[in-house]
Amino acid sequence: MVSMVGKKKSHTLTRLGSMLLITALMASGCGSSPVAKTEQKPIKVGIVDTYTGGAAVYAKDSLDGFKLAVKEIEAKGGPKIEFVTRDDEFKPDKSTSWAKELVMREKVDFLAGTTNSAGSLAVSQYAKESKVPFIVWGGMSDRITGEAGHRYVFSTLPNTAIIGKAGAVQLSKTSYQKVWIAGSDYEYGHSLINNLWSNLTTLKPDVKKMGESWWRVGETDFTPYINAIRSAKPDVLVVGTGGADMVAFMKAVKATGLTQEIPVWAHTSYDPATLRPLGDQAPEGVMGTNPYLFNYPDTAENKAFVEAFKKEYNREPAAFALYGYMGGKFLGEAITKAGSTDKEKIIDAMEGLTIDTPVGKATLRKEDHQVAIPMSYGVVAKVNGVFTGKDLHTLNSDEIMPSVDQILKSRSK
Amino acid sequence: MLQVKQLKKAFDGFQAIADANLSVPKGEVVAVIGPNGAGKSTLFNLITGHLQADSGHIQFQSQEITNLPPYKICHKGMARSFQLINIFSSLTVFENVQTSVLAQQRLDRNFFTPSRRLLIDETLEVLEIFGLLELKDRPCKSLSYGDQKVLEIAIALGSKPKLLLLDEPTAGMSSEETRKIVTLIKKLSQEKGLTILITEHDMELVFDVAQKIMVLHQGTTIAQGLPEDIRNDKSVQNAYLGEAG
Amino acid sequence: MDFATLASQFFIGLSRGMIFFIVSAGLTLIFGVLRITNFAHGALYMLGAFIAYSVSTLVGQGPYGFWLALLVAPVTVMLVSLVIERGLLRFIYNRDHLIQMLLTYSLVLIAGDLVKILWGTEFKSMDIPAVLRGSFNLWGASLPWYNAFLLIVGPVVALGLWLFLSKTHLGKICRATATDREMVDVLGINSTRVFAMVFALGGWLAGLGGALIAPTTSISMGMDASIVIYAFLIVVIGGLGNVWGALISSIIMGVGEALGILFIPGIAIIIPYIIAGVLLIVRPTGLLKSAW
Amino acid sequence: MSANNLKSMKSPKKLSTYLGWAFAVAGVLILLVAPTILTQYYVYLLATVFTTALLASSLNLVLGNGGLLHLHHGVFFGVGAYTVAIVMTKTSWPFAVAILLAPMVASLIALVIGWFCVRLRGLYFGMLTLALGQLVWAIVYRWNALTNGDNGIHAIPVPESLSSINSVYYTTLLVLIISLIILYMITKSPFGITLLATRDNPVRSESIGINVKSHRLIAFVIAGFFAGIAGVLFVLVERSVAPSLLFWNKSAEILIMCLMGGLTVFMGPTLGAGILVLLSMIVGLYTEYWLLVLGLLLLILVLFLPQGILGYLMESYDKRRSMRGEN
Repeated sequence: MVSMVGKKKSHTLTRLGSMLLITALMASGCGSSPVAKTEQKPIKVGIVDTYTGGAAVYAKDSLDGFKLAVKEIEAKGGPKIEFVTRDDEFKPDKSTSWAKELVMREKVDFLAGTTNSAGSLAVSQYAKESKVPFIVWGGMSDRITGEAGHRYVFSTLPNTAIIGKAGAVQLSKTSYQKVWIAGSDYEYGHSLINNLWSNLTTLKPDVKKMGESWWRVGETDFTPYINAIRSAKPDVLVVGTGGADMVAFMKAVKATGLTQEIPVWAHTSYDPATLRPLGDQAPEGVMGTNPYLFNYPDTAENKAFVEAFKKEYNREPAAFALYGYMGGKFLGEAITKAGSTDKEKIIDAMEGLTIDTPVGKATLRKEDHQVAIPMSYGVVAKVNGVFTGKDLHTLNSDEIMPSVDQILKSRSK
Repeated sequence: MLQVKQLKKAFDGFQAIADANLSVPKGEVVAVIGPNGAGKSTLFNLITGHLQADSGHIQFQSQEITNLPPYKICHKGMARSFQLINIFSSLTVFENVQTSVLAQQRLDRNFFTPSRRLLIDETLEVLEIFGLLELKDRPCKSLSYGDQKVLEIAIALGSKPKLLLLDEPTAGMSSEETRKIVTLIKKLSQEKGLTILITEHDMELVFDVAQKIMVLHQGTTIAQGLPEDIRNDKSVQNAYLGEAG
Repeated sequence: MDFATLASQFFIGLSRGMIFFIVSAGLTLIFGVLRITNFAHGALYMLGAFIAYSVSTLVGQGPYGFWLALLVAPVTVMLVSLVIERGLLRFIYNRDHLIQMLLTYSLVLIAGDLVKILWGTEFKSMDIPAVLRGSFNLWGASLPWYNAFLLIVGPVVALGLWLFLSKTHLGKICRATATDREMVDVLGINSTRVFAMVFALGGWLAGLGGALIAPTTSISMGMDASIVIYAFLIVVIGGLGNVWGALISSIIMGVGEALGILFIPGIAIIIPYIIAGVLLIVRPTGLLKSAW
Repeated sequence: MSANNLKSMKSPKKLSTYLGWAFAVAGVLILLVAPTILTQYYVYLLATVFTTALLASSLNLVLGNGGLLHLHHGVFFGVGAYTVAIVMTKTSWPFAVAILLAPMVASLIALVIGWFCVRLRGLYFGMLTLALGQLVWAIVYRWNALTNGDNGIHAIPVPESLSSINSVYYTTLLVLIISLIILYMITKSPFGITLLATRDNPVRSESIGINVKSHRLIAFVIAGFFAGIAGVLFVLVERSVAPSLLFWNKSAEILIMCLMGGLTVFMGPTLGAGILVLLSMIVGLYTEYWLLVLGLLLLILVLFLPQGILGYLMESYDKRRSMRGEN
């Protein structure tokens, strides 16, 4: 029990008063830093992202990708882009609080970030109010550019609607009918699976949902889930799980030998970020989709990007590095195209902008500000003693993007 | 005023109270005596509701109060002091007593009247009886042991009880302080007309103030009666001698 | 629902409970003897997993990596715990719960960022040793060898704890301290030494839990937060400070969750809270007699 | 002694009481004109400070005054915020209903959780608040249809008159001041004194006729009510909610604020909230290791200044006063 000495007399009032006074003085002291510079100012980007905790790996990748883009743009004599970063600790209230600091105090021209979808949505709302454009390269929720989209938000990564549709396209080419769906019990998992399922039922009306399992984020032991699913004997298991849970899930798939009985589909199953930690414990045959691999597509542009990234950071770029990189590239191109540092003009230039990226042409769709890039699909396999993706095919962006009509319909709701 | 009948209480198989019987007539000072470990404190805790009895009955002013929670028993007009000092350590002397008066007047759920304006006279009155007026604004922790013991009883009196239970009121006190307590007990009994139930080690004090004595031995009432009867009771002598031997 | 599935699910739940037990036994032991709510217990568990990773990587994830890690990681965590106890905790033993709790919480905050500084942001993973890979057939269902291994380790740890608590001098003091603090002071036992040893033992158990979980999952920052809530629930349900209560409630939690996953897989996420809520409403002070 | 003599024993109003009012009025006046001097961001930041200060002060009613180890106060804050969010986005009810409903729903949840918890003592109380609070979090996190799950609810509409930063500032300031006055009155009321008594000595409190459990429950519900109001203010300031508001590390943050300012001083939690909010912002400008800094700070606080900043100042003030022979 908390026990403490508490003797309060009339002096408390004195203290109460003086406290208010001190608070007020402190506050007014804080505000006295004038911010006024009138040179030819570069564009300033305020990045709010999760640099603490389990999701920090993505923020680091996207930041490095963005930095590389900024460097390349400047080297080519393009516009100068400055940036500052803030850590939101995966807390959405911190995301908005930093976004406000960046806009009001730091006076940034653009916002960018954050891995937390709720944070992205919260910042997006503030971006709309303050008319400061926000480039999302971390949040994967389809609401960001979907029903909650507006003029001031852009997304340079494929969202759950796109991933879900890509998965549905891949699965529609198989003969599986009885489907068990499972995933992390949070927005990303649900949104990905819902999108996949609604697209799959359209593409292949004879599929049947047998059941669903949802696990908490940070689950360490997947065997009870897998055992339960196995006993239901579905034709295929479709999984929407992300981050650290993906690695743990794949380990459990291997340990239980699940793929020998039931085929498994999971987004990013053959991504190096998933396979590298697994070492030689990767389950072969797990199907999946992937927006980016450092060795696929095998094009000169991608090789150049990987080369440059490796030179700078001494590691291969992962998908989020590409998202950050594209964010920087889109911004640079748009400033050049607009020929101005006026935010509204840059937004106009960004709408419908197409640039060359390591994965080919990428377009920020005019109507919803969502990037359209191709995606690959394939299975996990051992090639030359190393686990990687096999039987890779490319799905063009127009195959996997939700239609503009759909987006506009969801926005009008 | 208070009737205890065939009360029983065991702790983990140990029969602390085996068969306690007691009757306290209105207006009298009654003492419960007995060797160490006889169950005096347990009996008090059962009467005031701090412990739940296994069986038996406790009646107060002809009402059944067995196993009622302590606060309900208090509101029926019974208050107690504790053997060990049991006061509100962060409050002042005044507030200690005032809290008790507030609860008695059922004002403890009053949210918006500053308590410094409430029941001042009633509280000061109690403090005056106990000679604590001069100390009223002191934090109670700064009081001497003897004064804290006095405050202990003052808090109980703040509840305006009809029956006051005093658990070893002079434990650990000097002879001078003890005399002060004796005077106090007599004053409360004679001037205020309080009924008092007391446990005490100091036999001199017991025979000085008590009009009736109950003897508890191994959780059982072995005698109950006038002081002189008790003094001559064989079984009582055995109980005390047995302890000594 | 066939029998094989039910049985294998039961055993999987049991093995899940074993990890819970190993982690929460340390927590409840510290509760009982030191009277401290150790929020940092999860951080020690995370540290165990990261050290296990480093050790096994150092020897090249080879066949001995896991076993070496299983030996080294808990001991290292134990030493860290000892430093924490001697350096910090012993100064706050007579403070109130809130202060003690917030001290251990400050360690949680510090540990989170330290792990990031020491190990970086990427997910780590270590291999299951070759002999424990794959799974075996259990009445038609399959059970991974690693889960079976946990089913052996758990009882071994429980047996070890039982021997320690009932047969050794220190263990008896632990039990005495847990039930009656004053008695130990009366007996004149050097309680600060006992405290240090118990905290170290608790740390060892947390480290062991971390090292055991490491091969089955991805080792990442934030793995402390998910276990610490479980461990707290288990310790409270079992009765604060009661190691055997922790064993029972670990099993209830593990098996209950596994069966919940089998029968109501859609809302698995709230099963532990339902179990905890029901048990705490039925028995608010825990299943077994708590230390105080 | 006559009644008149007794009356003369009452303490007269001291000069410092009036001085205190003077200070308070001056402080409020400065805060009233602050938005005209400060840049927009600091106006926003102060509004956040006010919100957090109310939250911390409400916790301190049970923590400091009630002595209850309430480990999950953030739940009531979150429930209050979510109530406004849900009413404003899922129903067509007016804003007034939302702000009235929020503290009521928060105190209702407090009543339910408290009803189970007040039966327990000490750490058990704390552990049960934690467990039941996490249950509420899990429900909010999982109930997608109502709460949008972990995505949270954003762009919550509020009346036009409350949309500018300055009006949010004045609203939060006003609500904070009124709430603090009410809370202060409660701590000085018989209820408050009795609450201190139950903290100091629950057994004795029972025996002088106080129903300790229900007294604590009432304090718990009041604290929940004001946390709910803080939740309303949060929505005004941020206009978005997410389940992280109800996660236990948020509650730990509030506990740290109370401890930092001082649990025994009425304005302690307010000071703690101010310091922590401003500090996290300042430190965050320079490093991504704010949690490490916070951890070290907490460590120092716990080891060397457990009575909190204001608690320490008061202690040394009292010491100096008694050395000067006053009192």
